[in-house]
Amino acid sequence: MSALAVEAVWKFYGDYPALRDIRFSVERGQCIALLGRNGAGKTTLIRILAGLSRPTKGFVRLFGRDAGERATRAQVGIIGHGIGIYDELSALENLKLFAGLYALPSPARVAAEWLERTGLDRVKDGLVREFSRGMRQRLAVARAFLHNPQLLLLDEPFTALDDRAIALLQGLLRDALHEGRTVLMSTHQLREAMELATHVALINRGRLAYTGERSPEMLADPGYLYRVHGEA
Amino acid sequence: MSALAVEAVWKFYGDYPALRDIRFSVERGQCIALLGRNGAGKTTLIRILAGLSRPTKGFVRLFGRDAGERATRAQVGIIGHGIGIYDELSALENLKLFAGLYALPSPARVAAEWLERTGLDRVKDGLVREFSRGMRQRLAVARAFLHNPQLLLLDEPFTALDDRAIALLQGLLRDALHEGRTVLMSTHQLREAMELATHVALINRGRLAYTGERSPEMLADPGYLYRVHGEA
Amino acid sequence: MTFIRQILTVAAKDLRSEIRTKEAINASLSFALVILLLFSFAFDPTSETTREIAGGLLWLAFAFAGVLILNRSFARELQNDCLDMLNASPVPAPALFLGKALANYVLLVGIEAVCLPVFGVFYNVTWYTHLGQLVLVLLLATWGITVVGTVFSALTVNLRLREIMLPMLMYPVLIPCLMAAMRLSTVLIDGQPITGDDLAWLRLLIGFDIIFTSLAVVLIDTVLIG
Amino acid sequence: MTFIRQILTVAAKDLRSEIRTKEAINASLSFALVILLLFSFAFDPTSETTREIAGGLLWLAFAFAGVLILNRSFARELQNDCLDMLNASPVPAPALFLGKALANYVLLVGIEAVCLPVFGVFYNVTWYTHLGQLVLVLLLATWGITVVGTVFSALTVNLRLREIMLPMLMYPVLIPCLMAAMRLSTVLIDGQPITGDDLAWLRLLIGFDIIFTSLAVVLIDTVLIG
Amino acid sequence: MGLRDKIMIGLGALAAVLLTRNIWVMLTGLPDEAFQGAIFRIIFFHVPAAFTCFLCFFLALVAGVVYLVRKNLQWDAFAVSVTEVGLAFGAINLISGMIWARIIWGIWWTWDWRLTSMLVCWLLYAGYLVLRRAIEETTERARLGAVMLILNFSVVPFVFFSIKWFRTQHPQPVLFGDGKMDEIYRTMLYGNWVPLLLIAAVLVMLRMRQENQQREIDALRRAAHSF
Ligand code: HEM
Ligand SMILES: Nc1ncnc2c1ncn2[C@@H]1O[C@H](COP(=O)(O)OP(=O)(O)OP(=O)(O)O)[C@@H](O)[C@H]1O
Ligand SMILES: Nc1ncnc2c1ncn2[C@@H]1O[C@H](COP(=O)(O)OP(=O)(O)OP(=O)(O)O)[C@@H](O)[C@H]1O
Ligand SMILES: [Mg+2]
Ligand SMILES: [Mg+2]
Repeated sequence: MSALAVEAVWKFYGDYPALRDIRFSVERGQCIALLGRNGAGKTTLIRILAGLSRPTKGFVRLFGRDAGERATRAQVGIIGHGIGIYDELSALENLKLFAGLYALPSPARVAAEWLERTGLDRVKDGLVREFSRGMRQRLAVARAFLHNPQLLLLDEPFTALDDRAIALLQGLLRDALHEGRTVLMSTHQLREAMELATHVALINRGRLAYTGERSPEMLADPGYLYRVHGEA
Repeated sequence: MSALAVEAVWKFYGDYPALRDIRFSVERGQCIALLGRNGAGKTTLIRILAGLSRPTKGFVRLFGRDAGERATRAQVGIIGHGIGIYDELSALENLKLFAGLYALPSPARVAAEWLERTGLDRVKDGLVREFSRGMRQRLAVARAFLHNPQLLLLDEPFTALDDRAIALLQGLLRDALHEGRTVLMSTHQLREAMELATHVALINRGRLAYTGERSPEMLADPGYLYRVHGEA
Repeated sequence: MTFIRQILTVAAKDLRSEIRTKEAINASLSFALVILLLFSFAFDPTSETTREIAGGLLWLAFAFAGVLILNRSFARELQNDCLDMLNASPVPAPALFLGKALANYVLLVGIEAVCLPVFGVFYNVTWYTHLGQLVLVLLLATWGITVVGTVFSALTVNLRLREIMLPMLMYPVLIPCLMAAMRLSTVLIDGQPITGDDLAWLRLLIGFDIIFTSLAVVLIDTVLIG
Repeated sequence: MTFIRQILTVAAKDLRSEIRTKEAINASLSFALVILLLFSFAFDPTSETTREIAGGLLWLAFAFAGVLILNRSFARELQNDCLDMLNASPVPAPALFLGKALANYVLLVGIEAVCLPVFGVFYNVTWYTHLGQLVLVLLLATWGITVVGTVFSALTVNLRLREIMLPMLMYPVLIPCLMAAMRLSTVLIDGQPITGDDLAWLRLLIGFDIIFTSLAVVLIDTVLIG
Repeated sequence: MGLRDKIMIGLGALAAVLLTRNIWVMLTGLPDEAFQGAIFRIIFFHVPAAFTCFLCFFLALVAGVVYLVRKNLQWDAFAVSVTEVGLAFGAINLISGMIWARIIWGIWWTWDWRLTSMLVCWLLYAGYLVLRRAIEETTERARLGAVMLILNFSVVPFVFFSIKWFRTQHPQPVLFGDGKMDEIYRTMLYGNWVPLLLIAAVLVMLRMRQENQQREIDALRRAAHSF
C-alpha cells in the first residue's frame, strides 16, 4: 500500500482546470520533491492532499484511506504558505494549542521539547507577533512535526530560513525518512530539495510532466529537470 | 554624499535591543547584501531605513536627507516580508494605485509597462486573490520598481520565485545598478545574493559583525562569511 | 471525550486571543452601552411605554453588539492561514464549530451580563423579579444568535464588505429567535412570569436552537472545506 | 494639489476594493431593510411614541452601519502588510487618513441615502419637508462618526496605543455627536425647521467635527509610525 | 433552433394566450366583489404570485441539496435561476399587496405580521443573491449558496408558524381555511395560476441558459489569464 496515491485528479476553479489528470504515488520512506514554475499548481495539489480542498474529479489516498478522514489527518504534518500560527499567542501557547488539537497525551511536554529542537526555547513566551520571519517559520516547522506525522506535506518549507535552520530542517526530514516516514515538498530552492529528495515530480501548468527517481545529474545541476522536461 | 548612511542606530523593543550601535554607509551604485541569522535584526534595520519605524537612538540618512521626509520616500522602493499588494484589486489596479500614490505622471502607462516587464501582462485583470505565491511576489517586484527609485530596499526578495523569476529580478537589479542606483537587500538565498552584491554587511544578534566588499571567496562559497565572522 | 476536549481547546484558544487583544469585546461592549445610554435620553425612562419596549431595546442592543463579536470569529483565523491548519488537524469540523461558538457564547453572555444591570439603572426597571426565567431566556436566545452567527461568520469570512454582509444575511434568519426573546423579555421585565401563550414562544426558542445547532453541525464541513 | 490627489487616490482605492459591482448597493439596501425590520419588532412602529424616537432609530441604524464599516478600515491594510507600503510611500499620514476617512464617508452616506426613503415608506413618515436641513445634519453628523471611527480603526492596528486608549471606551466618544444628530433629526422629521435652542445642537455638531478632524490630522502620524 | 428553444417559445406563447383570456374574463365576465369593488381583481395576481414564489423557493432548496450531493454546476445554475424568478414573483405579490393596501387601508405598508413575514422571506432570499454576487470563484459560490439555501428554507416554517400568534389585519387564508370564497373567484384564482407558472418556467429556463454561458465565458477568461 502506497503512502500516498493520487489518481486521475482534476481540480477546476469554475471551469478553469488548475490540475489536469494528475497521477502518481509515493511509497513509505520516500521523499518526493514537487517542482514546477510559479502558478503551476503545486499548492493546489498539496492542499488537496492535506484534505483542505476536494478534487473536482479523481481521488487521493493517504495510507489507503481518504484524505479527509480524521485518522488520516492525525498522520499528516503540514507547512503551508501562511505559517499557520497565531500572532496573539506565544510560541509555547501555539504549540500547546496544536498538541491539544492533535490530542497528544502531554501537550506541555511535547511543546517544550519541540521548542528546544527548533531552537526557539529562549523566546518561548514571546508573542509570535514580535518574531522575525525566520523565527516564525521555525515555529511552523515545530508545529508540523509536533505529532510525529507519518506523512509530511511541505509547501516551500525552506522559505526565510537561515543556513542553520535549513540544516536543522533537513536533519529533521532526514531523521523522518530514516524512520520510514514519507515526505512531499514543493520548493523553488532546488539545491536544498535535491539533497533530500529520492524522487521528483514536475508539474507544468497543471499537468504532470515528469515523475521518477532523482538522478545524480539533478543533484549536480538543479536546473536540469526544468531544461529537459519543462516548457520552453 | 553617501546614498545611505546609518549612524549609531539602536532600536529597543521594550528592554530588548534588536539593533545595537549599527554604523555603515553605502555609496551610490553599490549593491549591499545584508546578511544575518534568523532574528538578527535585518528586517528591523530595513524598516528603519524605509521610515516605517524610528530608531531609538542614532539616525539614518538617505541621500543626505532624513528617512521620514516625503522627498526621500519618493526615491525609495521597497519589498517587505508581506507582499504589500491588495488581494481585492487586480494586478493592474494595484500598480495604478501605487503609481498614483507616488504621483507619477501617467499611472496607467507605467503600470502596463511594469506588468509586461515582470511577465504578468497576461493576468493583469485577474484579482490578486487568485494568484499563486510566485505571481504575487512578481507583482511586489513590479510595485517596488514602478517609480524608478534611486534606492531599493529589498527584504528577502527572492522568496517564492521560480528560476525564471529570479533571473528576471536579478536582471532588473543589475540594470538598476548600472544606472547608478543603489540596492540594499537581505536574503538567506546567499548564492543569488552574492552574484549581485558588491558589498556585504553581516549582523549578529543586532550588532554589525562585518562590512566590506564582497570577496571572490564569498561568491565561491556562500557559507564562508558565516563561518568566518558569524557566531559559533 | 476527545471531541469535547477539542471543543474546549478551540474555545480556550479563541477566548485567550480575544482577551489579549480585546478588539471585539471593546467595540461590542461600548457599542451596546452607547445604545442603551442614548435611548435612555430619547425616551422618558419613567413612562409606561418604556416598559413596553424594554425587551425590544435590550435585544436590539445585544443583537448589534453580537455582530461585532461574531464578525471576528472566523476572520481571526484568516491571518497566517490559521484556518487551514485547523481544518487540516484531526479536529472534526463540528468540534471546531462548536468550540468557536462556545467562545462567542461566553463573550456574548459576558457582555449581556454587564449590560443588564446598566439597563436596569438607566431605565429604572426592576428586571430581576423573575431572574431565573430571564436568565433562561437570555441563555437560550443567545445560543440561537451565537449558532446562526457563527455559521454565517464562517460563510462570509472571504467576502468583501464582510462586515455588513454578516448582519444582512444573519438577521433575517434570526428573526424568529429575536422575536421570541423580545416578547419574553418584555413580559418578564414587566414583572409577569411566562405563562399560557408565551410558553409557545419559549418552545419556539428551544426548537430554533435545536434545529439550527443540528443544521450547523451537519453543514459546517461543507462550508469550511471546498 | 498633490495632497488632494493623494487623498483621492487612497479613497478611490478603498472604495474600489469594497465595491466591485452593484453588490455594494444591493448589500446596503438589504442591510437597511433588515435593520428597519428589526426595529419594527423591537418597537411598535405605528404607535405615537415611536414617532418621537424616529430620529433616534435612524441614527442608531447609521451608527451601527458606521461601526461595522469603520472597524475594518485600517484592519484591511494589515493583510499582506499593505499599511507598510502606504506608510513608506510619499503620501503623508494626514493624506492617508483623510483618504480613508473620505472612502468611509462615501460608503456611509451612500447607505444613509438608501436607508432614508425606505425608512420613510415603512414608518409612514414624511421626512422630506426640510430636506436641505436634514441633509446638512446628516452630512455633519456622519463626518463626525467617520472621523472618530477612522482614528479608532487606526488605533486598533497599533496594539501598544490601543492598550492606552482602552479605558476610554471607543464609542462613547461619539455620544455628543449622536445625541445632537438624533435631536435635530427628530425635530426635522416631525416637520419643524431648526430654530432657537436647536441651533445650539447644530453648533455642537460643527464644533465636534472641527475638533476631532484637527485632532485626528495632528495625531495620525504618531498613531501610524512607531 | 434547438428543441429547448422550441419548448420555451411554445410555453411562452401558451402563457400569453391564457393570460390574455383570463384578463379578458376578469374584466368582462366577473362581477365586482361586494365589499372591495373593482380592485378585488388584483387578487388573481396577488395570490398566485405568492404561491409561485413559495414553489420556487422550495425548488431552490431541492436544487441546493442536490448540488451539495452531486457537485454538478448545472444544479447551481438551476438554484439561482429559480430563486431569482421566485424573488420576482415575491415582488409581484408584495407590490400588488401594497397597491391593494393603499386603496383599501389607505397606507402603503403596515407592520402586520402577514406582510412582515412575506418581507422577511423575500429578504432571506435576496440575501442569497447578494451573497452570490460577492463570491467570484464559481465552485465556492455554488457551495456556499447551497448552504445558504438550506439555512434559509429552515427559517421559513418558523416565520409562518408564528403567524398563529398574531392578530393580522391581512385577510386570513380563504383558500385552504374555511373556504368562504365564491366558486367563480376560486376557479379564476387557480386558472390564473397556470399562466403565471408557465411564465416562471420559461424565465427559469432562460436564466439557466444565461448562467451556463456565463460560466463558460469565465472559464475562457481564466484560461486566457493563466500562466
Ligand atoms: C404588501 C402587502 C401584502 C403582502 C406582502 C401580502 C402577502 C400575501 C401572501 C404571501 C399571500 C399568500 C399566502 C397565504 O395564502 O397564506 C397573500 C394572500 C392573500 N392576500 Fe395578501 N398581502 C398583502 C396585502 C393584501 C391586501 C391589502 C389584501 C386585501 C385586503 C390582501 C388580500 C389577500 C387575500 C384575500 C389572500 C388570499 C388568502 C388565502 O386564501 O390564502 N393582501 N397575501
Ligand atoms: N482560489 C483560486 N481561485 C482561482 N484560481 C486560483 C485559486 N487558487 C489558485 N488559482 C490558480 O491556480 C493556478 C495554480 O496555483 P497554485 O497556487 O497551485 O500555484 P503554485 O504551483 O503553488 O505556484 P507558486 O510556486 O507561485 O506558489 C494558478 O494559475 C492560480 O492563479
Ligand atoms: N514588534 C516587535 N516587538 C518585539 N520584538 C520584536 C519585534 N519585531 C522584531 N522583534 C525582535 O527583534 C529581533 C530582530 O527581528 P528581525 O525581524 O529584524 O529579524 P530578521 O533579521 O529580519 O530575521 P529573519 O531572517 O528571521 O527575518 C528578533 O529577536 C525579534 O524577536
Ligand atoms: Mg504555491
Ligand atoms: Mg526578516
